[in-house]
Amino acid sequence: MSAIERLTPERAKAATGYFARLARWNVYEILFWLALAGMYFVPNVDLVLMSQIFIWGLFAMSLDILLGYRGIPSLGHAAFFGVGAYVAGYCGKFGWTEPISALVLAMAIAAVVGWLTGKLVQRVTGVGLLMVTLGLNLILYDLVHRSTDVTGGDDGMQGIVIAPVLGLFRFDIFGRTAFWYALIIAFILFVIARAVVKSPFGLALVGARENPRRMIMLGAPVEGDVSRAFALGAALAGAAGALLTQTTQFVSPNTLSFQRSADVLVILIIGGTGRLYGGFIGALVFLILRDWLAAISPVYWYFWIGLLLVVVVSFFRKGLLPSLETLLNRWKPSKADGPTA
Amino acid sequence: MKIAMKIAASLLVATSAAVLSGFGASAQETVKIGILQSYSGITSLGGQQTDSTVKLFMQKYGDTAGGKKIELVRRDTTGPNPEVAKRLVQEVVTREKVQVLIGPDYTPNTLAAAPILMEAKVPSFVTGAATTGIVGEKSKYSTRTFFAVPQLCKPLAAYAVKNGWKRVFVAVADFAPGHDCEKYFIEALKDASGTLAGNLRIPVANPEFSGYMQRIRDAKADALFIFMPIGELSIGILRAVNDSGLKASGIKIMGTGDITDETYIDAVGDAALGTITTGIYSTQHDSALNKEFVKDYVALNGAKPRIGWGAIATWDAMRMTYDALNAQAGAKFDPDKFAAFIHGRTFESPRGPITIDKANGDIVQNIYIRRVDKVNGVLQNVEIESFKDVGFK
Amino acid sequence: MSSILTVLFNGVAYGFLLFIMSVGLSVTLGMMNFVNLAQASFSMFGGYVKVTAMQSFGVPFLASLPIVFIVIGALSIVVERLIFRHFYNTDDLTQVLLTIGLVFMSIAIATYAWGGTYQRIDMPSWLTGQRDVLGLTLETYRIFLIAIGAAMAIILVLGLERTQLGAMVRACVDNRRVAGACGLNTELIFALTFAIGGGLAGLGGALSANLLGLDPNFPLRYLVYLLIIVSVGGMGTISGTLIAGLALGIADVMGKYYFPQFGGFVIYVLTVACMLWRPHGLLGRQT
Amino acid sequence: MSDMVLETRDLHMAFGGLVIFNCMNFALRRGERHAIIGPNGAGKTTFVSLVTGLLKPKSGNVFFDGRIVTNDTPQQRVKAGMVRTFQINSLFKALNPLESVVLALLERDGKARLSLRSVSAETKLIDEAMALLTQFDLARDAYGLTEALPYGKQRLLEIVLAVALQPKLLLLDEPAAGLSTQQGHEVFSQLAHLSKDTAILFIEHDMNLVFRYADVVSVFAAGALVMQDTPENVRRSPRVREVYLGN
Repeated sequence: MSAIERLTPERAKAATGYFARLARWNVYEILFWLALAGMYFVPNVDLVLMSQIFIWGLFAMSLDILLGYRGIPSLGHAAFFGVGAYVAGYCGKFGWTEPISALVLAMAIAAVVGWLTGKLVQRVTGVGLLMVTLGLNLILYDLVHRSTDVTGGDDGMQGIVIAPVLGLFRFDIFGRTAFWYALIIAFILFVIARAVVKSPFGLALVGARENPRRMIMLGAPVEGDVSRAFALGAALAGAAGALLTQTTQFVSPNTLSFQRSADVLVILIIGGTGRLYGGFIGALVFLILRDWLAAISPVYWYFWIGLLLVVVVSFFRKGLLPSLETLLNRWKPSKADGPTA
Repeated sequence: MKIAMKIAASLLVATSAAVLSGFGASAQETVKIGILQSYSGITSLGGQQTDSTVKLFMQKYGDTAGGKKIELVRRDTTGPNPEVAKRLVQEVVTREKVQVLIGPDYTPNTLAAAPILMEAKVPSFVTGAATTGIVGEKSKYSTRTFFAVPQLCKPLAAYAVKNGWKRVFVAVADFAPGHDCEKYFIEALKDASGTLAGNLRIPVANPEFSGYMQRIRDAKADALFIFMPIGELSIGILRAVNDSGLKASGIKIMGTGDITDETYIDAVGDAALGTITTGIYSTQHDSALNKEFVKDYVALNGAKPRIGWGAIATWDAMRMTYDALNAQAGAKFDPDKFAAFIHGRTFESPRGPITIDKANGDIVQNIYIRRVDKVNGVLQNVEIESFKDVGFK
Repeated sequence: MSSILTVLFNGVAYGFLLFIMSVGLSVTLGMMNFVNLAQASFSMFGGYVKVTAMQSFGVPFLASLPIVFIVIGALSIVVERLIFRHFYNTDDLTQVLLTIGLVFMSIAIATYAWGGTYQRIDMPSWLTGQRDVLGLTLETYRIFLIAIGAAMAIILVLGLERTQLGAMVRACVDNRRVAGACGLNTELIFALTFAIGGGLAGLGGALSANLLGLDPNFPLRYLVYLLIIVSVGGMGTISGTLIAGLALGIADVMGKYYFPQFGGFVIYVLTVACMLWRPHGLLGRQT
Repeated sequence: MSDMVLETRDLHMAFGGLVIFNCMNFALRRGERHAIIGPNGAGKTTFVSLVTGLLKPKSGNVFFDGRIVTNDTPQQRVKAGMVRTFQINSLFKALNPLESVVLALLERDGKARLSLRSVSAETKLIDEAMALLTQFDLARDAYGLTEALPYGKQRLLEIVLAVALQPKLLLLDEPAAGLSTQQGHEVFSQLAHLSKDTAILFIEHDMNLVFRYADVVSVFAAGALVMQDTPENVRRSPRVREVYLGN
């Protein structure tokens, strides 16, 4: 056996450097966001579609916190989206028309709902978890859908007024304000989510995803962390919901539907989990293709979307983004191995 | 040679005249009509019917109106999905520069799109949404060619009481239109001095009716009034009413025409026989205009899928679009004049006479009481009585 | 009193219907540990095969059922050989995504082949109407459902849970290599299990289409119910699926009769409560 | 304060009808290196799970550091200073050894809570993690994939994760399982360097390791404590031989 080595200062510095490098922005990330912003200047681009892509991307990213980082597959994530959407709707209906503060309120309430959900399900795993989240989603949908007097029910909520952003930019029919508002909010929340997953909490989430039993034996509050992850994921999903309400000035039970829960899962898995960007990539691919397919083949676009899913899982098992990374790494094999946390 | 010269010269004159008067390079201006219906999945029949009707109309009346060439822009709302519908409306209005819109379908889609159409001044036709008050002051460019919920729900109360079915049980789908209909029907029932034997709200995702059937049976009513959305819920409840023996027990089954819609009444089968419904249109309607419409429609699109209300709503929307464009022939398209021309109009439609309310753009029309009968071996809604010029409130 | 008994009877019949619809999924998900949401599509195709056999070829109702089982079973084998077998070792979410993709494709295929509207379904006259049994007036078709559901339950519990075949399937799923080394033909056993699961799903569609309506959207509309029944019952147990189907069926019908104001809530609330209480289902192994 | 760090009194445990322990009384001194041996099925792992709280006893009590912890959650026991490793490696596949150890330290200090600060801000803990890895000869592997580590190194990492928590009592379930004799000795010699504040309770089959590194040996058989004595006495005991070889 070798003699016991001493910790050298270089080694300690390298270790800190390693974590610092993980947290640092790389050039691809910056390019990605610049490209999204640059979409505005592409001639004849569908700005409204782009704003909805940002919203779906943010929504899928919020699920990534739970699924990608903590390994909790939620089949009812639209519940949080819907809570945010309805809170923003009520704000706009009852005179709180300023969008940014309403968005923050929507996030806060969605976070509370998420935290409570986390409390409820923190001991449940696997199929039980899927079915509980699905069931809660269906119950909430049913409640909103039936309570016509309170929510407007199936017809949607009428009379939502959203004031211009910062008092300057009203939501125009060309979707210009919607584009920038959705992009900037999504970006700010992405930066926050990114910081969280690179923080000690993010490391703890991945640890619990990889090996919950070991985390317990490290004394980690894994159950509390489930609630916190749910609160965070729900807050971000709520923000996405509020963005949708504010950019469309409308909210209907559709925001809470199981279909939406399934779609967001599909989007995230297409893009790739555990990277935060997967949701945005998935939303870009899924929504643009769906819009395009629905335009060229209105009756049978389901077939092509289905085929897309089959192709993605057949040839890009872990989603598009990880496959892309593998490809990039093949070009430059010198890249230091780093985990995804 | 001379003729060719003449043609060339006149073309030149016409072109320069057009350029000078600011019409653009083309002699013939185009009008873009957006068609926003659902083409996918369960709701695809709506889009299919709209397309068939538009095709028929343009085959019959040509692709120009008021000297303007009609160009269609189609989009799929994918069903009641306001997020998509509103985006598509924005898209066709801002990028495709659509000037007239047929759709979007469904109440939430219509409500979500209304502010855009108002701001962009795009006249639109509501061909598939029935909630009250969705046309009117908030969307003065909108015109409804479909129906409003009270139109169908109220007359049946008076009809039932008149026929001696005084105790009525009310079963509606548990969602906003159902709640509306329940309210209107019960009000009308009280006005007609009938009594409510009980009421039920049935969830919209519901494969099992037997518990409800037993409850209705226990109430010992004279008649059962049903309001269900188009689709499996209507099929399910009519079959349940039949299979459970409720119908055989002598209770009268009635409802709004959605439950016996021609597009799927064959799937209900003989269980539908004898059902009394209110409707705005039946292919059995006895008029020359209707007979011609049905004959032409079947000749062009085939007998299946059968003609439903969406077809007639689209047909009348096309009719008014052409009339309004003809009225402003030779002038630049003016949405205000377009809407003003339509609002307040009365004309004969294949369904019977209709009037578009001047102030609201909503529809006033005859409501027919129909009974499901077999006509030449096919289940049909046969009109047995009519209420004239029923309002939309 | 008679109305309570009638309601109870209807609940039991509905429970058997839920069982018949979901047992196919129970076989593939429970025994093969493969999340095959496309079972709902197999159900739909089962319905269409029945309708086509009866209307276009004049096959009687009872005779159409074995045809459905065979045709859909064969279809399952084809799909299993072509697609599913490449996904045995992937995680649940990948299987979900794959099979939901197949569901979407099946919807478009059904629309293309049979049109977008609801199918006309004619039942033979001996299965319609009501019959008087012990002083109660009961729906004939529901009596039939209970009989056929009970027969299926007995055959499956005895045939799959308590026999060599069931043990072999479980052995193959638990450890393919060891099972192979013991002389079991894992490929064949997997394909057969899929055929049985698919055939059962097809039967479920054929038997329920007249009550539930049959159109291309069938799989998406009833998928949630299938998932609920199978997970509440517990993975890998056919008797669990039966118990869950009966419990939820009775609760649903009773709930609608006694507390109609709660609407469709009952089934969802029960599901959530049950999964919180026993996350692996009523009869599932709680680990 | 008692000088026993761990005691169990009248511990009773059964799975279904199968009784695992009836009346298990056990004690362990501070700083002691204590081995549990016994044939398969003697209840050794079950005992560790009962002590650490992964299982709940039917009756009886567990005392840790002079306090009843029978109803404490595993996390509370860890926080109180009772840490275990698993018989089968139980590591974080997607994290490299450095991240794993940093995570353990963050959890020890309760610093893994919601925040926006990058892990790299915790320089002290990172240094400590690196020091631990260095001490256990894992520094060279700090950035590699945990999965790709040779088995012996994974075993060491398993122990580092436990040691990182600075436990008062370290429970090791067959730390040398799957290791060569030489690797086993390496693991135990590392453990021997640990401070005397840490008591070690280990289950081990390799008698060479047991007799070389343990201060006290307990012999379990069929759910009962057959003998508890010094390694020499245990080695000589005919009863122990009987336990292993049967009658």
